[in-house]
Amino acid sequence: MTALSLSLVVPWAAGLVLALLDGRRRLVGWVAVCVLGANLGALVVLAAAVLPDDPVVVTTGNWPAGVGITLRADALGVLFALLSSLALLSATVFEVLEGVRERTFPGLVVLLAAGLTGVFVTGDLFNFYVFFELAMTAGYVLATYGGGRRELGAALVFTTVNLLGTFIFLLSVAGVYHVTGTLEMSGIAARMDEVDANAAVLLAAGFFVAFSVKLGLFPFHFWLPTVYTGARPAVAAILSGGLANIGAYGLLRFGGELLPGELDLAAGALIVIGSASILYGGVLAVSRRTASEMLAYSAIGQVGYVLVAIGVGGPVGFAAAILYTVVNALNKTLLFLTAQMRGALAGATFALGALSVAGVPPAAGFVGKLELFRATAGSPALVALFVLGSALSFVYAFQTYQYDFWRGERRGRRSSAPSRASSPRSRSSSSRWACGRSRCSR
Amino acid sequence: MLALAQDELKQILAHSTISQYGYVVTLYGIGGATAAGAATLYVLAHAIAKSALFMTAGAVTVATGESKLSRLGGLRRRMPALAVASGVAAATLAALPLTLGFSKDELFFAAATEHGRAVQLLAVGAAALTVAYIGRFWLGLFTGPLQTQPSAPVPPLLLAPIVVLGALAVVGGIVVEPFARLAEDAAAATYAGPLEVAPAYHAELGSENRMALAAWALGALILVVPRVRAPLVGAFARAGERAGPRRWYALSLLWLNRVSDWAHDREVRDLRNSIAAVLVPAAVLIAIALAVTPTRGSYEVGPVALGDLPIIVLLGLGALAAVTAARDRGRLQPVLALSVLGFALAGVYAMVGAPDVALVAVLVETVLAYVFVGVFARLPPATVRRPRRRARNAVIGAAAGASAFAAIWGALSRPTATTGVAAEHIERAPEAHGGDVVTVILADFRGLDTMVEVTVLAVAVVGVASLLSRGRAW
Amino acid sequence: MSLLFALAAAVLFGTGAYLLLDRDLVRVVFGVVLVSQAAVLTLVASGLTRGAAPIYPLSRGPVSDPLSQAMALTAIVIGLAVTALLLVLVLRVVQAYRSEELAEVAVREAEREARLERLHEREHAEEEAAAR
Amino acid sequence: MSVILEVVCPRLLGPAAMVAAAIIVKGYSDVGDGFSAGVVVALAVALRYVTLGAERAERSLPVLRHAPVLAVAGLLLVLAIGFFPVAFGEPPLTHFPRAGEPVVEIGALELTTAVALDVGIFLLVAGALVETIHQIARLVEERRA
Repeated sequence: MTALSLSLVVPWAAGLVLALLDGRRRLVGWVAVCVLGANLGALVVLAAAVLPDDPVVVTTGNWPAGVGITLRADALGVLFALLSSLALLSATVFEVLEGVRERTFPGLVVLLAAGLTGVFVTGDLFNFYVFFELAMTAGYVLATYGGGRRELGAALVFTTVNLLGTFIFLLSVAGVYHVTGTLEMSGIAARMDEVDANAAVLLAAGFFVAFSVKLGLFPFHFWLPTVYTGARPAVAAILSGGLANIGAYGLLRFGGELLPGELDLAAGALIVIGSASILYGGVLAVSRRTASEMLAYSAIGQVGYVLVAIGVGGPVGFAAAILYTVVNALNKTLLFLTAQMRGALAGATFALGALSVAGVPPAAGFVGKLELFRATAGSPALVALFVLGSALSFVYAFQTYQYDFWRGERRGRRSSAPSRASSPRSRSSSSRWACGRSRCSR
Repeated sequence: MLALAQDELKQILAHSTISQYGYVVTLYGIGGATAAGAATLYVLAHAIAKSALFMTAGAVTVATGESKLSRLGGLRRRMPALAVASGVAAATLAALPLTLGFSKDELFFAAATEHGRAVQLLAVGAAALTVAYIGRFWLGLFTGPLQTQPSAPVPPLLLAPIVVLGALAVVGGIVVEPFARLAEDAAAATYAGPLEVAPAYHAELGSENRMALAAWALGALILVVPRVRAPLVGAFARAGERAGPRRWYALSLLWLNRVSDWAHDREVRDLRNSIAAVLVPAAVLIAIALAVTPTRGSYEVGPVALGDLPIIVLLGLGALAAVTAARDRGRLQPVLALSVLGFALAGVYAMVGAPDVALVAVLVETVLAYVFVGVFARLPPATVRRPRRRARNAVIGAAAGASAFAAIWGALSRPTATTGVAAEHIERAPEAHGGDVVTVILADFRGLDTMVEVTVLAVAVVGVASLLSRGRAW
Repeated sequence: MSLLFALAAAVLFGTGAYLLLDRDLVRVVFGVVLVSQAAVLTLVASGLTRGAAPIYPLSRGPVSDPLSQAMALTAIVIGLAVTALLLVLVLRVVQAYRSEELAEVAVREAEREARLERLHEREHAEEEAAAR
Repeated sequence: MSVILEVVCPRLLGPAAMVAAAIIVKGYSDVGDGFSAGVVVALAVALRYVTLGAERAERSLPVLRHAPVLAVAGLLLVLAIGFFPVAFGEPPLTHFPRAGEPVVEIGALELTTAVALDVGIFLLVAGALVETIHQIARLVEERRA
């Protein structure tokens, strides 16, 4: 219980104080990093308690469950919380190293961490909504980070589309409260069986739309490339590696736990939408020449796999979906951060992330793909789809890698051709950070 | 198979990848438990080996500046570690014994044997070719006379993963355990009951050694005896010139890029279409949901009493104000209409026994009007141009409204759950020393919600300050 | 009654959606206000037990659902927060692009992207030439 | 009209503060809570801004300059009240005195930690909204300048 409370209250309080300070100062940035580290630490302690035993359940104010708000940290939630915290931490370290440009950045990231942690450890529907809004609002402000035209335009699209999504979510929350009379998730799950099919399916559709918008699944994805390419790399990493997890988590939590019957009913539709996402994202990513744009489309394709796995369902399908989400979030964080850098280390890291996206071992992405293959082994069509998707991701990942990094190497070689003794790599690696800072030749 | 004729390092590997994925598809095509297991293992082994080889190609290119096989060679002495590591990887791909690759081919052959002689022959042929092109890749790189002097040592950062991968291939083990454990636990949380997510693969040796031997022998033959290789490759290359897979491959890549570009050009990127792309599919989903579920008896008008007339009037006024706000193209008039809407709704809330909500609605409406008017001072006046695509927007808006109507009415038609927690809230309010149950809920029962809610307000204000004065609060 | 509340909420949502699709960015903000009002109305309607205000001492007879009111209050506040934020964001976008017309913002973005694309194509061609 | 505004509006702050205090005190047994109290105060401040202009309003009432700090202090108070029970092994948001225990009463006000929570919310809302009003007012004045 203490770890659970600490993981919430530490970033929450610290974020507010940080928001008052000038975040451009290095010290403030590092304090934010420490707070995020503390958050991660508390979550690790929590995970250590949750994973072997039962979930940690606390109801606020000593009231009976349902009257008070139930906070429930189970394996699924803690896993997602850890993952998001890690993504935020790495993005912040990256940005602090590069030099923070706006006063409010560190405070907002830390508050975003508080909101995300809350989303993943709450066991109450409306509490989920408010934490969700906290994380999203911090995200809206962060999307403007940098303050240039591109960032503002991207932030506008991000904010408006996602606001629409959250209001649709709120409408569904109201409906669920009306038909079940409770807000506590386990209570809802128990009472949902008695609700007749029509209302339940309509509410489920509302939740699905809301989370699909967050995830950027195929028909709902149009905001995503604009935003991910328009935002600064650290922010893109935060949005895709941290905030987007809400979508996958929501589909798993709401589909798997609250509305399992509706999920079964919609399995076919989920698989179709997921497949469309895989193909669409993969095909569009192929001809993109800038790394961030490729990554944006790749993100659309990658969440398609998650959706297909959820649609396949069953323990194996769910495990595959979870695993794939974890791997995908890590990949995206890594790639968005390294895509703007140059040099051997950045290149190698990017290659590693790209391998992971393509599902090549020992990169983690392979494990995710393997699970997917296991989950869908029964259906040749899906396996063929996955093979095709993998091939596409292989093509686009390496095309971008070649364009961005090998070209960089060659360019470095040409410019230092007269003195062959001085290795081009040492040159580029020494200018690695300097180059990353100036947004590299874009 | 085209890999044999290629000179560019990465092209060799790329072609080989295609053929290897071909194996996997073949395996799934063969079907059955053996084949499925084999396919999994194949993906695994191939991926380890192939990434090691790709990195080898990268490392060699980085070190020498050359990427053509014919201009490379004899690097064995210069890069011993690389040679050994990538040799192991190549051996894996070629399915030599003592590597992970051996068992993968073993299974492949086993699966093929189940399906008769023709498949068997095909399998042997394919495996032989693999041996040949991988052998050519490795031998060409590391043996023979030194062709191009490496200008720099292989960077350890590039070398390390290759060595690790090579070691991995030899051990034949994989590092999925922690991940699998994590996934197991997490999946068990959403799913009642334990499950097993251990990646299992079968490494037992079958009686297919003869096929393997044949494949190696054939492969080595192709590799070592140029006279065998030359006509084979030559024929293939000639075929390739005309209609062969080489051109087909390049064409397909080109075509893929074209399709991709085409789709990208047609993709909508602006805000309006992004929103339409949420609303329209949502409406379609709702419509599908309505179509597939029985609706008989699930919609109710609900009781209406004469005393409800003021509520009905206010709701009507609100709807009218909303329509006015949508129709008027000025700046201040819509804000006025929105205020009317806000006050009308506040009246409704007051009448249905929600005075707290009514009070806050009025207050918030006033603050919002202040913000709107303040921001309008800096906005250019509205253009009165007639908008294009007004009809389209109206249709989408109507569809969104209709689907919202169906969903909301559907939910509201259910009788209120009589055993809801609200009853317990009312009952327990005195225990929390409070009289106004709504306030008690906000400050006590569900105080956490309120805490988050005011934090959202704080974050939004931080955002306003950040946007208007670069984060300076005062 | 449930029909009427649903109808009113749907009208708000529909007009909100219509405004969200407008080219004028300020009207998009109006749309968000309307959609959020629709959500609040639905929240209140979801607890529509049609009784007295839930304030002690309780009158006899039915009492309104306090929980849905609490949720509606929270939703109103959050609606205010995000609307103010969005409005200021729109102001900054209008100032940055010197246009409140969405279409123009989109056109400028497209132009910028096309420029970037051409630049990359050219760079790539140069690379190819240099490699040969 | 404008004379009335100039004379009346600045003097509204006192009554508004009174109303806000009343709302908080009565909040637990009647309509209203910390949030509405905060908005009432902020609206009175807004009136001052409108009539006096940002410059004069802030000079005449220096406490306004500390609105952001006030807001954060309020939220920290809220967090402290919400989470301090954890230190004693109780779940978060446990309020004292607990159900059934006697309460110190000052008139209509019952002293519980929940009231302190409400005060924190009041501070935050008032501070945050005043900050918004300040930003908007500055925006308008820049245009006039």
